Amino acid sequence: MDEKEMIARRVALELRDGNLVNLGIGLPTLVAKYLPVGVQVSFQSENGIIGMAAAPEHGLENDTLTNAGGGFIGAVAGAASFDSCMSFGLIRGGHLDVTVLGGLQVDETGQLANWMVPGKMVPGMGGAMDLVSGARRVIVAMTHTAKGEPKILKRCTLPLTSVRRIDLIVTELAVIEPTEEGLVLRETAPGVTTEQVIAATAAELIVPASVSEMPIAA
Amino acid sequence: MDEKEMIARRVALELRDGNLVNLGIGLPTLVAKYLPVGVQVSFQSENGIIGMAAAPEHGLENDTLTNAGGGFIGAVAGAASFDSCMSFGLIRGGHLDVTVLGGLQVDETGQLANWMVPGKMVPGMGGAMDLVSGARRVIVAMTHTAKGEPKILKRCTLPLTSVRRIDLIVTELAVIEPTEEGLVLRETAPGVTTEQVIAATAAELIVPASVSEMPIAA
Amino acid sequence: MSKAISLPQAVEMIPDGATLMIGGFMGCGTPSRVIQELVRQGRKDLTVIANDTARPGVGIGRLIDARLVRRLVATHIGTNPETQRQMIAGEIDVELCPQGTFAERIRAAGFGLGGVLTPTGVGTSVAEGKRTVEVNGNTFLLEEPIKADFALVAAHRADWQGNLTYSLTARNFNPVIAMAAGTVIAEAAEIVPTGAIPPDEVVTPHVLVDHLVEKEAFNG
Amino acid sequence: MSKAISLPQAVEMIPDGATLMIGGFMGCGTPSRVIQELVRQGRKDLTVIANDTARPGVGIGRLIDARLVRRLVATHIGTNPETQRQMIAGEIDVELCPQGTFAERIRAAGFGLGGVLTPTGVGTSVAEGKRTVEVNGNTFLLEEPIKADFALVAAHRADWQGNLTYSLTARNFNPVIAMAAGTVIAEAAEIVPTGAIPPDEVVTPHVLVDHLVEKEAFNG
Repeated sequence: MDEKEMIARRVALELRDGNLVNLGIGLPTLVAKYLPVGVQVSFQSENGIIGMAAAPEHGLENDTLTNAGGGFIGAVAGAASFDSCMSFGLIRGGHLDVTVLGGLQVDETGQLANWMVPGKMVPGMGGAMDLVSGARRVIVAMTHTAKGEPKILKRCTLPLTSVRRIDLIVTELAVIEPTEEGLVLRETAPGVTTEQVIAATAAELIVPASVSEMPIAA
Repeated sequence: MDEKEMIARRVALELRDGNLVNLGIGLPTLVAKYLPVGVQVSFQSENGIIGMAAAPEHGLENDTLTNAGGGFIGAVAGAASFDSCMSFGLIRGGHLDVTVLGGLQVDETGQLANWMVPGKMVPGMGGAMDLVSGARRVIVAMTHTAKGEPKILKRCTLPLTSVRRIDLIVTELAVIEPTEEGLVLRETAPGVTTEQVIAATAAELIVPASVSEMPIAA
Repeated sequence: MSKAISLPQAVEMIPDGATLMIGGFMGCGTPSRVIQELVRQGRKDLTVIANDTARPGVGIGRLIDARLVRRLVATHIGTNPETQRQMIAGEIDVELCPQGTFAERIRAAGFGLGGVLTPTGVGTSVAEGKRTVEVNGNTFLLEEPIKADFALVAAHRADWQGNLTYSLTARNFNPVIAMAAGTVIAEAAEIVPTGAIPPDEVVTPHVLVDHLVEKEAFNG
Repeated sequence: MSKAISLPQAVEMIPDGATLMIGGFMGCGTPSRVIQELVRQGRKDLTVIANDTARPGVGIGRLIDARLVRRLVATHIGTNPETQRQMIAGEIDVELCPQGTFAERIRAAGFGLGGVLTPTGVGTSVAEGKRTVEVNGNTFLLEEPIKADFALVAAHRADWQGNLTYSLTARNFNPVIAMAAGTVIAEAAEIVPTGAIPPDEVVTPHVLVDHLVEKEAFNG
């Protein structure tokens, strides 16, 4: 199991039956594959659909049924399509239960930076700022470090996506919950010690008396 | 021809081919009957339809096809239905070409009062304030006086519907255009003199060198 | 995964004193079975947020007739003399709001916006006590969002999951109130299997609907 | 009363330097025939207001490839390296805007509202130079309306009069841009007789559409 799969399997356990969920492009998209049995969620794609499903087999794609990355998707029975104002009304208005996004940096206050690296990568924020500001629960799914450098920092150095405190960070090493008091280490991955997590993290971690082992969806 | 019919016939001449038109309940509704030949307009009902038509014969009414007064209506081929946000987006956003409304008072600045008489009649403004603020052209269709008292005044004494200057007043005596300079008498009804109009009006009227006779739709 | 519950169950969820948004325009598109059941169960001290109160005996007029409404936010009450009587007698508080502003205030709540900047009402009695904001030389009223505990929605078709469609002018305020309430209860003329409504025809996506009122059985 | 005109005629109405809103999301729901004709006619110095520029060779990416765009208001350009190259080289001005804010700013222009009060972007670089407004203890950014000279809309079905429907995720920004432009030009996959689209299925009412692009003839 590679790092990304492990992260996706852990995030999948955060989804609850009946949730409306938006998965970012890339790693977060993998989460859909590991939904626990008995948990039915609806996936929103912010370009205008609830009820997104995996792409159909080649030859059955529909030019007018795509995800936010422009890739072909399918739709479940009971899907609903709508325009961009409605799509972001659902997001901003608190109707989206969970968004899972990638991250470049998260800091001690739980603030996320994930949309630009000044002078280097200026892709635009797309829907990320609305998703982080509006979703009921924001889960950041990312590798713990990038090229050996910590991504969980005292203070983000990259431009923020939102000043809102995100709800959970899931990496291949740990599950960390940003709280009013700071970043609380909730779980460590199988075989990973608290010390290893602390060493890979540039922010202060609050380590409670009991830190569980990270469960992984089947 | 009674007063109301005459007013409606004159207002009908203000409508242009292709216009989107909203007619208020009461006198304004009559306008639809006198559209000149060759002029096709679309009627909006602010409760959510473009393409309103006369009510069907008894027994063919549809419970879900009504006007803003709750009465049954019909729909033309090519009608479109929508929710209240869209309906007022069309009105407020400048997409409605003409609204024809009744009036209680209009004053020298062209401001209209037509929604309440404090202590006496407090029905609520319904859509009137949005219609007067948002329509490209606001035509007030009303009798020139009420129980012998002028309705065109120096200053409205009743609460205003909007501070926007309305575009035209059509009564059974005259057609008056509110302008930056004041109320300009444009037309007098057949057999009515300028002096008669002035006598029935409590606001100052600007009387140009030529005042035409009011044309009346067939 | 059906959201259907019985009519009495649906209405039992609504406590005395609740704030209700109710769809409809002069009774057209008003959830009449839910209204009747509110009357039957005698739910009182309600705050009703709705375009109008129709007429005595019709639509929301029935709640007025039964004196269940304590406070009303509406755009027009001129068609219901009983509402006006109760207002003048001080039995009901009425807040009147321009219709386009009313729709946008509900939308602002449901869409997570801080308020509405509208030209409607500027300089009139509607503007009293409200802030104005200048944008590019024009003046707009700042109108605040309105939300509710419950939205009572009348739909044309529902699927078991709660996707809703509406018919003609019965659509009116129903889609927007379904965005702006803690709990959404929908009554539909017809309930069809999930998948029977094409995605492009769904106006209110199922995620917004908490409960569907079961149909009355006529056969089967 | 048909609004159909030929593709070249439709595009000839658009002058150099025009401000265009263009529907679509990564090319899905983008009016590709109109885009191609803009390239063929070599219309230049355009301001484009659109969610993205797709990829080189796709959708709005073709206008970028042909260097016809002088200014761009978008939410995301990360999928088009040529847009980024032109931006870094100073050949194109780019204003980036959060996607939900972008949709509401266009809507505000089309719906006659003074602006948008959104929580999105508060405290971030997006807020620089913008006013904030406090409502009930929460802070919102005041984002101004955006309008255009032309909206280029891609529809699924049109009737001769200009009523429009959309298909699935090709709907996206098309309905809202049709509200916010001086002239609306629509390209549809299919044009049907007036009356063939049920009123409840119409998403963009015909009064908003100025011109329909004639279909290419394959038979008949």
